[in-house]
Amino acid sequence: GTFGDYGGQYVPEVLMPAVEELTDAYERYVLDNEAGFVDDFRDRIREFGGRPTPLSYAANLSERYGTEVYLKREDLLHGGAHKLNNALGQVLLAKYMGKDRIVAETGAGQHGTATAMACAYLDMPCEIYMGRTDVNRQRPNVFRMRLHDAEVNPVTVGSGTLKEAINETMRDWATNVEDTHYVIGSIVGPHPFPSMVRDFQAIISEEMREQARDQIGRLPEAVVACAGGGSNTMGAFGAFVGSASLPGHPEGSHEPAPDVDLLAVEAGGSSLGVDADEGYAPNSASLSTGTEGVLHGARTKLLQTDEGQIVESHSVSAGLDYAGVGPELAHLVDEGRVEPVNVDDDAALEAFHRLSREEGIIPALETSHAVAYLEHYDGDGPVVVNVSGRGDKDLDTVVEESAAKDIDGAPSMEVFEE
Amino acid sequence: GTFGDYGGQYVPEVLMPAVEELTDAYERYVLDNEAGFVDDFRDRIREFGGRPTPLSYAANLSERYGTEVYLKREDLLHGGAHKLNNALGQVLLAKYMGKDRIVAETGAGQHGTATAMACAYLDMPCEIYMGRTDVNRQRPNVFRMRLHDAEVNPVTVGSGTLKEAINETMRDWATNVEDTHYVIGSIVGPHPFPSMVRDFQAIISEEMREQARDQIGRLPEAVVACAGGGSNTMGAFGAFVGSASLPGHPEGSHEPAPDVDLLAVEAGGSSLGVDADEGYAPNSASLSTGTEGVLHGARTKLLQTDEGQIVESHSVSAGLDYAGVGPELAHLVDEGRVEPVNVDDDAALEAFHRLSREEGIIPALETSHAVAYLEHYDGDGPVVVNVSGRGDKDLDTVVEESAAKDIDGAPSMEVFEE
Amino acid sequence: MSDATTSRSDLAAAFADESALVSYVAAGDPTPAATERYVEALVEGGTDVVELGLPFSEPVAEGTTIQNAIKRALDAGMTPDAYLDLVDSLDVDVPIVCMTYYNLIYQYGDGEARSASENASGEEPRAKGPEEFVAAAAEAGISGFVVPDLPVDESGPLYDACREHGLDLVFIVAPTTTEDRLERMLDRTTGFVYVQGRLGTTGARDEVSDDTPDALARLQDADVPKAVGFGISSGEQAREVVASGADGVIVGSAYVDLIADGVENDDPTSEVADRIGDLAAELKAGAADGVPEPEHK
Amino acid sequence: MSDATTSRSDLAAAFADESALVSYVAAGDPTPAATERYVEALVEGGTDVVELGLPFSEPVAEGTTIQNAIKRALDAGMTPDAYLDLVDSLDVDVPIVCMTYYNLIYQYGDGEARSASENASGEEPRAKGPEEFVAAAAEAGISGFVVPDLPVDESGPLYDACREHGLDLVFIVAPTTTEDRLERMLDRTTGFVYVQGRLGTTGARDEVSDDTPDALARLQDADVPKAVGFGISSGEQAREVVASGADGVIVGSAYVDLIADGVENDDPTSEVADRIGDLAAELKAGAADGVPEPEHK
Repeated sequence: GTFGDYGGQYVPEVLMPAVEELTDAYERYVLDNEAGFVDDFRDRIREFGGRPTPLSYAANLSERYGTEVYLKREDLLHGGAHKLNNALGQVLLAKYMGKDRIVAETGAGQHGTATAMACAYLDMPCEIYMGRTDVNRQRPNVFRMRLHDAEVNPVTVGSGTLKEAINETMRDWATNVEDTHYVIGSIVGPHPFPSMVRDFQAIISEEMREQARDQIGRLPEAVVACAGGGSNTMGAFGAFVGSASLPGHPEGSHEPAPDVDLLAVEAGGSSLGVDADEGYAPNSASLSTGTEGVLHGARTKLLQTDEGQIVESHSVSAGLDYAGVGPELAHLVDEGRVEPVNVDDDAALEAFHRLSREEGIIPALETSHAVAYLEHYDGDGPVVVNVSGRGDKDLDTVVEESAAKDIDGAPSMEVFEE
Repeated sequence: GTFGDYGGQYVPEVLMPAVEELTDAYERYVLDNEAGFVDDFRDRIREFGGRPTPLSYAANLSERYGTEVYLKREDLLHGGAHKLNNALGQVLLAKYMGKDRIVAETGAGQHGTATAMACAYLDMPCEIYMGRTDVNRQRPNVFRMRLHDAEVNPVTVGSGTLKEAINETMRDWATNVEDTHYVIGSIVGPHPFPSMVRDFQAIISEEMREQARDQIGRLPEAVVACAGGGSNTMGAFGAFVGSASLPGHPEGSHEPAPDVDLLAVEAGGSSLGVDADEGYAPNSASLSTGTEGVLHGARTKLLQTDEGQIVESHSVSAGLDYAGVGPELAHLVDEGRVEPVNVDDDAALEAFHRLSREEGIIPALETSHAVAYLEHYDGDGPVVVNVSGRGDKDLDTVVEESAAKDIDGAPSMEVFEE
Repeated sequence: MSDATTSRSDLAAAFADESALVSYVAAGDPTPAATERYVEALVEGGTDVVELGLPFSEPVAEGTTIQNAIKRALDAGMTPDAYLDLVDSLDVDVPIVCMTYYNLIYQYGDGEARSASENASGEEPRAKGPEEFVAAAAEAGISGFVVPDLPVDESGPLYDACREHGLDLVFIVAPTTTEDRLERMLDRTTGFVYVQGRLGTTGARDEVSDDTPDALARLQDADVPKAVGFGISSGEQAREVVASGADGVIVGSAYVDLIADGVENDDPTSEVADRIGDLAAELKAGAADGVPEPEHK
Repeated sequence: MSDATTSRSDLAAAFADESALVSYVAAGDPTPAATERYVEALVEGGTDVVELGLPFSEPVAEGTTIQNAIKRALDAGMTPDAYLDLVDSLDVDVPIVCMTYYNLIYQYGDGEARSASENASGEEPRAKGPEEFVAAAAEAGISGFVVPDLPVDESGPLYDACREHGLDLVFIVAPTTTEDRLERMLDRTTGFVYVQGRLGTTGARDEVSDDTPDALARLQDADVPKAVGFGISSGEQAREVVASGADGVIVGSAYVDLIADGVENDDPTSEVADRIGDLAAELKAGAADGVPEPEHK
């Protein structure tokens, strides 16, 4: 349940029996494939989700950087991001556990949408908590959740964003813990969530290894992934680290591969550091700049004040905008296995345009951080970037921000001016 | 170049040499796989596009209809619809032909986006013609095209929609015919477009056959696809009809399969028929109700007045909203091989909600027509529905129309009302 | 032109002076009565052949100017029958060529589409095809056809119908036309051959395309008159084209610009007609100036 | 409470009359001065143990009422140091329990976070952990801790620190708590055991949960006092809970509702304090009424 000093189970007692029940179910169904759970999961994520996602050679970026660049295409997973790997796994597990209701939090709405999707598919009632501010600014994702018949509960406390939504979902879970499963959206929360979410997501790196062998003939020199909470990060790193374990993987595809560099790209926002007086960090770089603490069930690296109050984080990318990070990633950074780096909002916006223009793939703003890091990558390659999601959800933000900030490489939108 | 009495090459003389050059290139590169073109195409549509797309078992719909329902998931193709199969094929062919500029028309923006995507990927300059009305109401797709660095040229003539955009693209092609390839977006236009687009799209039915064999153990009893111009339709039917031919397909996967029922679902709009006085048809059901004529390069079935003026068609789904249809489909309907049916706007909206709610898949409004037909399907199954695209682009339309028309099964959106 | 005895010899004959002016307007732009007046003005100005557009909803070969003309005509109610009535009522002594798109010609023969409601008895509809329209056009006094979306390879039925009724079928030779396509077209074109002076669509331009002399050169052995169109709008351009070896010039958008201005400014038809007549006269004079001296022949 | 000699015997002793009232308010809601006044009123009303909340930005175990109280306190600038100052300045004769979340306790010992700027010399930061805060709390006069996000299995360091400084560590027994978890908790809980009367979060309710008697029944052999919380807001409910076998009741949201009303209506602190004192008196009386007659013991 711990990763070095990180991890653990810091939740109210009322939830502990559920956490223990879940730990037991995780060990039996996921780790031991009891009742063929993992086979079922693998079948469904393939047939419903569209796995495997391709590893695309990026010819134009490769030319630009003088090194082979490959893109792992989680943007092509059903729902448009890697989120479904985890949501489908957990909702299916809840079904195996005999739970009959799902709750989940969501920030920008990607995890909520994936969960709602999985629940519609598996015929499970579903309620999503989402900050009032986020509900109002992420209308398309709210539409999608409602279309999948999920209840969407706006959270009006505080700033009405992700942190408050998580708190509120934990409160619902505490109230309905006996029949309800809480589908956490990242590799955060109390054990077994960080391990379990990693295992469901690590199907990404499992495929990456197989595809690299087939298409490149070797393992990549480096894997680059953006890191907010860290689910796509550990999805992209898990099979290389060797910590992930989902039965039924191809032989050797989860062996530790210490020669593969693993780069976690955080949101540098507008600048690094924490403004304790304002309770605000103009970034979401908890791996690079955070300090150890306890939040949302786990000990990990956090953006917090000296006293331990959690601050509001910031990123142009809503999906990276979180003050914590998965405990396993915090540990891997301390161990030196994962290198934390960060790029700022502007660099992410430029990378959004670069990938759209040069490779015909519009990345999520989260992903754009990983793409942006290629400008600084100085290894020999081949390098694989995890394209954690597609950018359709971010179009309005990018168009507005690019105009406001006069971002390099942003196309003119004057076609709309009559 | 013809399908029974349909098809042909009715284009201005200035284009005919280009059409002949294209015919030659089609025969050499596509039909004969010269220079390994088809291998290249198959590799790229797999690695960049994400093929094969899955065939998903729809457990909840199957229960509803008492028959096995499967969904062919073109919504998971890069770009969110089947459009890329064709766009990538044609842009790649243009590269093999030594062309150095691409033009294309677009209505709702799906084909334009797919073409812009393929051009960014293959590093080809690209200009898209789009009606001024469509530019204004399909902003996200215009954003996407611009992000892929395509020029978007608003067409201000007439009603400013698809028909005018096609006319204007033909004019551009006529002006720049020597170095430019026109990527037509459906199985329409002069030969070789209807055959070529079908061949690129028929990879859908080729996969469908293989997947049906693996997952169901037999060919489906019926395949259902929506029909506007008809590219996803012939994509879904091509390998069953046996007319499609793309080298490198698995053995037997393109043999005629006369026992498989092929149902083309048209947009019944608000009602059938043509209002000649107003030059308007409140539907896009040219296969079911149109009359033979010549439009955009081919003889086919059209929505037209007695005199032969083409009327404005209508559908709640922008992608089906076209007064013509591919000549091969017209022929297959006359031959009795394809059964044309139609469902109206309301039924399509209901089906949009049904699939979103019961299977966790938000379909395009085009696709929703095919899904709606399941309510009338009376065969024994298994039946495969071609999910031609995802519905993210349609969210605003659906939410507005569902509220305005009090559509059955539409979720309340009162979460937004504070 | 109430006399329906024109034949292809009329069209070829119109090029006798080697500086023929072929003038286009869209029928019914902005009204049939105006068109009648404009055609008269064109002929008074020296037009040798009137190319009268039958408006089609999808004019893919036209530039913006003529697209707008067609829209005005359709909005005002122009139909194939009204077109034929208009032709029938014209009182000019030059041949009239019908310029339109194939679907209108093709549909005219369609018993099904023309009378779907009357046809509920289930009797077999008449086959569609060009025959009926060609017959009606000949009857109304049309001398020939230009159909920009009907390349030579698809022209069999229309060609046959034109021969049967003694009408000319004029093909457009484009800058891109290959030698073997040119041969096939010259086998079928009668009356004159329409030499497309530049790539693209119709529309007035300031200069003659550099490609025009070459386009004419490869037609020098053809035994039909050669008229150059696409982009000609002034007497000087007309002169230049004829000097390059053309037997005539085809002008459309330049007239239509005058009509559009008239509509915009609400000018009286007679004033617009005068301007049109003046332009025709300028063009005809220019074309005549371009005719090479006899010793050059 | 300037005297720092309280020990766990103080807390257990507060339950001597078998109808103890444990009253919660959030420190600094809406100001430290008001809190001081409210605590006095609570004690005057009959409160046996004050549970004083140290506000944390992510109060996952609280319902809306206390969340809002915490927000008011944080917005007004409450910090762990200010909290300890406030405790130190309280002049009441009942034990004070600190109710907070683990991160605040954990960070207090963090030389790195507390003095990152002073630490530029590169010296090793002190390890984080609960020791420093527990020491400071004991010094200020705290008798024990309730930490809702610290389940027994993670409580080792805090338990050790509490033992070292003679403070009680109170665990919350939930309706869902399993037998073996209960055993582990009873091994460590001192002072009293906090019996969570219902699922969910804190917040005033109209009725006592039906599960309360069962929850108490399974604790009957435990040798610490049992106080029931979550949802109690009236004297009648207090009576009922004590009649079910509890040694005391824990009330929080009902007071906080009065404070929130006062803030909303801009009422003077003294008036709000009077209402709080009245409610405490009602609750204490109810609890006393619930004590079973001796023969029932």
